[in-house]
Amino acid sequence: MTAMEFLPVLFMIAGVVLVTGVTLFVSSLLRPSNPYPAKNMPYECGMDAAGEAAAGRFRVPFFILAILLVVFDVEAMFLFPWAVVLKEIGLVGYIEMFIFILLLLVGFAYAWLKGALEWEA
Amino acid sequence: MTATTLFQSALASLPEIVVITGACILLILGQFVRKGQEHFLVWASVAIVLIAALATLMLASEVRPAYAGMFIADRFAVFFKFVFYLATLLTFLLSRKYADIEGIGSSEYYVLLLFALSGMMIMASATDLLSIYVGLELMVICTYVLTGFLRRERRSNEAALKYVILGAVSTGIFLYGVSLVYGLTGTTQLDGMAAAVTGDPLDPGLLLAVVFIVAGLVFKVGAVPFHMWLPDVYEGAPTTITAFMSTGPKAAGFAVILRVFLNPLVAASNVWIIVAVIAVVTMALGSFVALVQDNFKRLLAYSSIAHAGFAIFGVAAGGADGVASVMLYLLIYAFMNLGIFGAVIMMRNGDFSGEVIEDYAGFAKSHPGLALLMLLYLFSLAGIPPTAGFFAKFYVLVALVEHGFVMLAVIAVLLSAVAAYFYIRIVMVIYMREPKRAFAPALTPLVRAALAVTAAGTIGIGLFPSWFLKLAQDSVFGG
Amino acid sequence: MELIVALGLIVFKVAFLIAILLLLPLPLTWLERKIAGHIQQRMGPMRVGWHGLLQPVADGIKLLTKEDHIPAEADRFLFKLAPILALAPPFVVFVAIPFGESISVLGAEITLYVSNMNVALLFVFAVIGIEVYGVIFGGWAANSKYAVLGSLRTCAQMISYEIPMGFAVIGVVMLAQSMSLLDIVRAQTDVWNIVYQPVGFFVFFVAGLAEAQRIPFDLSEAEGDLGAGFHTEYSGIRFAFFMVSEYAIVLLVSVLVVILFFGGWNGVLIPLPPLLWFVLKVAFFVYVFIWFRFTFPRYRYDQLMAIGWKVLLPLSMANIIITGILLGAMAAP
Amino acid sequence: MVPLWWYIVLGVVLFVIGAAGVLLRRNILVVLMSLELLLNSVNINFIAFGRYHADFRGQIFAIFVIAITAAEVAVALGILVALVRNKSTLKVDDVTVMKG
Amino acid sequence: MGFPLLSFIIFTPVAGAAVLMFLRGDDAARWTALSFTVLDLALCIAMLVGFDTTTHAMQFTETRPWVPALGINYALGIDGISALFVFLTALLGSICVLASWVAIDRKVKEFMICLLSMQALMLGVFCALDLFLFYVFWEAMLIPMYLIIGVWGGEGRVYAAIKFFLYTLAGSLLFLIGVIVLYFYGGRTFDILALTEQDLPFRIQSWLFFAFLIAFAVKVPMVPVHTWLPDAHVQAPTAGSIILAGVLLKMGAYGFLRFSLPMLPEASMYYSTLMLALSGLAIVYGGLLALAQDDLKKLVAYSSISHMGFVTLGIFALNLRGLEGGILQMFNHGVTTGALFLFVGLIYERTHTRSIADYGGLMKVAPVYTTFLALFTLSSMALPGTNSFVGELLVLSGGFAANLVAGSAAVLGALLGAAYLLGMYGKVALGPASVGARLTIRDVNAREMAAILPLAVFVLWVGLYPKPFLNIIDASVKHLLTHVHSRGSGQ
Repeated sequence: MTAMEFLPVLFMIAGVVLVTGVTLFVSSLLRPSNPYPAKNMPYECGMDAAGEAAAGRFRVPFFILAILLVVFDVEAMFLFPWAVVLKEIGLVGYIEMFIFILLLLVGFAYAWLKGALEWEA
Repeated sequence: MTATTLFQSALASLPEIVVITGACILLILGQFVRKGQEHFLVWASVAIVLIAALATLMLASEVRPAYAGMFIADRFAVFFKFVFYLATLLTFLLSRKYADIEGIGSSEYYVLLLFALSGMMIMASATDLLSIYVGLELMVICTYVLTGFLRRERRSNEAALKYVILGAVSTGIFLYGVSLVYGLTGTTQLDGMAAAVTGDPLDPGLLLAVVFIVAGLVFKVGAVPFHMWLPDVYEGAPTTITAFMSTGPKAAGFAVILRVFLNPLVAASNVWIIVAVIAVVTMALGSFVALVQDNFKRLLAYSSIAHAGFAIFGVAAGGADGVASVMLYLLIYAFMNLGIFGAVIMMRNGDFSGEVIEDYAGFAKSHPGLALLMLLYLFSLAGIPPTAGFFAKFYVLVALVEHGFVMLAVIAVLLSAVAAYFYIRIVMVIYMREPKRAFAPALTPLVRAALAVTAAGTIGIGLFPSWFLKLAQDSVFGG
Repeated sequence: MELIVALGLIVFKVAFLIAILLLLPLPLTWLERKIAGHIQQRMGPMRVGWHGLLQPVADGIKLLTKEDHIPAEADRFLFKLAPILALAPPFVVFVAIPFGESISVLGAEITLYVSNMNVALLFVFAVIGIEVYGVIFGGWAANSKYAVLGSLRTCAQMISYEIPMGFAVIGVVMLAQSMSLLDIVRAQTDVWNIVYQPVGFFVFFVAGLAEAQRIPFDLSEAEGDLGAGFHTEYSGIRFAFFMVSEYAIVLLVSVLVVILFFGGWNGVLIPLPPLLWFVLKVAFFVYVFIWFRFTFPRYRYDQLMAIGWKVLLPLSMANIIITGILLGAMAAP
Repeated sequence: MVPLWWYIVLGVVLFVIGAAGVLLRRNILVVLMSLELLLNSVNINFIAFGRYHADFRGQIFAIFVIAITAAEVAVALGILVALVRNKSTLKVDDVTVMKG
Repeated sequence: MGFPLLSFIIFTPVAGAAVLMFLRGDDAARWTALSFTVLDLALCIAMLVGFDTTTHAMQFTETRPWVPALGINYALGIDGISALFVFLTALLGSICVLASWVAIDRKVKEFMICLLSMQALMLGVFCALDLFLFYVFWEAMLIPMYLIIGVWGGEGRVYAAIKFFLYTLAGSLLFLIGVIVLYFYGGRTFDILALTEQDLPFRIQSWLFFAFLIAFAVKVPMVPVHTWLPDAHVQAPTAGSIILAGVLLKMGAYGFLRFSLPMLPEASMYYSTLMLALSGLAIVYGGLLALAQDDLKKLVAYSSISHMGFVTLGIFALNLRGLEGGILQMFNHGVTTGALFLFVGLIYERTHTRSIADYGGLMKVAPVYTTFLALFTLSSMALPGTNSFVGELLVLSGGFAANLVAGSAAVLGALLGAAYLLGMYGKVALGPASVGARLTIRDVNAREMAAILPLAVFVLWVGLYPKPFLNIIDASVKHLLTHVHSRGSGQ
């Protein structure tokens, strides 16, 4: 029964939220709170932080990585159901999935050759 | 599915396999191509397309259903595939020099075009909404990237972004329609859908679903009310890609529309009224807005909207002749539009963009031959005999009148008279102005070849349309 | 009535799980420091309690009573949300994890798992993916350059290693013909998957190390160069949440390794109770985690990414292909 | 058992929210997210209908939609990166240079 | 099917254009064009010699399948009506080349190509026996004509060219729809003769009649849609004006004769009064406008409107005299107005002004010129002894027989014509010589004479001995008339 399989997930989420909530509440009773500007400054070697932290230009590899992830992760999605029914669909299933993986490899090889995977320290 | 049927299916889809395999190989090999050897890429791409064309031709003799009803290799598909081959090949020929000038002549450019070609081919052959969707996306995703290929050009970025977002929305609309059809009929196969709805064709839910699907597809061909992306994208994209998009993917969109419209489900749902309205509005908008354009590419974008509208008239006409007329229209449009784009592409040289109509002032004086070619394409686009453009329009009108849509035909011709104005305005600039500059068109042998092919097609089909007409008619009945 | 019993059982199991997961970090931190100490030829914590046994408790109290500091420029909502987002996924994942078949308590058979999903493996990956949000929100919300950079790096690392990790388990799924973890363990009654899937195990384990951000892949929190990574600005109890989450992930990876590759609760040679087998195996891998931490040097960030993309990913794909071919070859005759 | 029309209503609601988001929001990232929402409403439909018809095609279609959408979004992000590097803005209105 | 004479006639200029493409040098271009047009003229004369005046049937027919799937043939053939115009076209073709010998001084080669292709297309229009083929020729003329006006015209040429293009295009596109409708109602054929034999329902006939009317009326031009003509005429180079006036305008009337009357007899008869009214309006209106002109070319242009009104009047009188007169008048107008434009062009080459006020006393400096001008002016006024007299007389008598009011309008128009033409001639040729004229004007030279003389010959020949011309058209016209009357009123 699907409901009985996924109901615990809800319970667990509720449990975690409850526990964290209680902990935070207890903590808030116990902990001191005396902020002052210097303390509230972001950690930046004691200098005043200049501008929005996220406003800086991030290196493109981060974006490329995100894009690669989106593509690869989603393609992996096709592999799971295939792996489950592997024996039932027989040879044709093998061939088709190998073609799929091959295409994936082509894309991967391209990304590699193109230097998308090079990461300068 | 057994191995035998898989083999049969693979055979039926051999052209697609050839193109995709070739594109993959080229993708990898392209990384090893050194600077100054880019011509290898062109020739390799051309070879791939030619092999695929050969395969298509060899398999054209019979109808081959494949992949459990998702795919079919019939004459309808063959016809469209040849339109795609034509558009792609000519784009390759036109691209070489232009890509060098713009600095986009990397292997990805050609590979993406090949992948887009394969997507279009899948669209032409698809008989299941799923395969239609996959082909469609394969095609548009490639064109998204190609649109933004001028990475340092803001217009190009902008065009690509608009294209992606609006394209994704239209895909979403299309998919929503598909999901409704699936929910109502329990199948996504075109044949299965038809069989499932024989009982009550006017189910409002189905009508809604069909409207959604039509809306999604209409976007791809750039018809009103989903045309807003088109001018910006056409203007921003590299000109070669604009040329390609206005012919290949547009034809592919029509292939799917026709395939869906050949389906009794759509035929039963009286959706042709919507289609007729779309056709009228599309053509009107394309024609009238084009009147005030100064940018050549933008003008051609609106002209392309207008032409899409005219082709949709053929869809609205329906019937074998209606379908054949759309097919012929697209074939001819591929010739003449690639021709005129070829001329625009050729103008891009040095710091001269050739994108503004006024730039062409007095072109006839220094380059009478090229000006004559442009004249030919422009009059063909305007639909003046004896060019092919006339016959294309004529046949659509015949189909319209045959099915009793005389009023639509009248509207169509009146609007095409409006459209004629902006074409002859360009002719006017080319022929009747004094030149302001020295022209140095980038006229490489490849561009020459492309122009020769398009010119031969434009005038040849105009004078001897019989064979092509027969081809289109036969392709309909085969499908 | 039955329903109420079933629900009650679920609530009980969930509560039990939460309790274990919350409490386990206490001994684990102690263990870690002790092991560290002994590896480095020193004693580790010795002051609080016998051999410092109560040290984690003291730490806990300290964290609980510490000031909760929120930077002035922070996005307060996300800042508060992030620790919970980081904490919840590993906890939720455990819902899908079986610890054994069942035990009888007072004559009633009680299954040693909360839920037997048929897509448990997918569920695990899906939920663990949410962890990334905790990291990125935490780093971004603090509006501190160290934190942002740290969170970006962590993110990049986590998603890079998620791919080979996912690919690595496909071999296991192919063998078991199921994504249910229970079925996967049952399929290993005779032979553990490690025999067929050594490469898969290697990839999975290394990726697991990175997922848990443990040395040698703990670049993002490398105190030396990035403050403390994405949780630079966190203090007090919210910081504790991140820590607990990290230990939960260590535990999770160990458990998954055991279930996927080491036969789960299936014993070998010595007939111990299945649950004990399971706990022992998990303990071993937890120990390995700790052991690695004080044995290996840290990789450079570019090396870290290179390993993920250029070594593990091809390896895992090759693993799928080879497994497929072997399975096909076995099935063919 | 959850009745079918709940799913459909959910799908419609998501679709409308997504469409509204695409049309009204000015931040391109938000627009992309709205797109995802829109496409996921389609997925919900497919899966619900697939279950209703006891047919696997719905799920297949949903998987394809997810995968292809991922590719699409990847492309969109790539273009966005290129755009932002040319001009650092994420506002739709700032993007437009072409008019007419 | 014997020797494909008509194809040769049509494609001789095309061959000339093709040869020209590979030539260099302006003089070479001129001589080549001239020789090809003269060759073409010779072929036409041969055709006339072999023409059988006793039958109304199509002669010199050729039929080849072109687009079999749609029943389109490449079908040529001429009867009495078209024979006359084929000849006229070929004649004016040669004269146009002569007329533009020095007037066109840039892009000579291109101009000649345009001229030759124009001629081929016009010939094609008159020879086509297939509606589709007819339409192709008809519409394709727009391209060279557009260029002739737009590239080699006067200052306002671009505006004029575009106006000409759009008017004609819009009209002919509706005609196209009509053609397609006819195709389906007529049993899926584009064969003109077969379509003539169809009995269409009256409702369809009316619709088609108006569709055709728009196209033909623009070409003729009839009054509400005539405004493109003065612009086009004024801006076009001389040769362009000659073609426009001499041949292009005839095509509208030819369309009435070839399509409206035989294919839609019922509608033609029903709406003949309307057509007569429009014709009368054109005659008077055109005359009045011409009276008010100061520009020589404009004057001739407006007189064309008036004269073409006579033609349509004759046609829609729907009796033998009217029809024969109308057709003959088409020929006459081609000759006379062509000649008048030629004369305006000749004088414009010398003085670069077309304003009547700038001229005076030309008689003294250019006697030959003024003498011939007098001949053509009188011809245009339809003085007895000139060609137009015969035509106009026939039209008038036919017109009066059909409708008294229309006939009276025609008489009024003739009077107006006398007024403006005489006024023009008086101001230009007689009186004291203007200063500029006296100094610069030289008389006609031999080349110009070669262009003028044939026209003069025809003016007098038709005027004094019209029988051969009437013979050519007689059989066909009679047949047409019986056809219209039997079909149109038989129901």
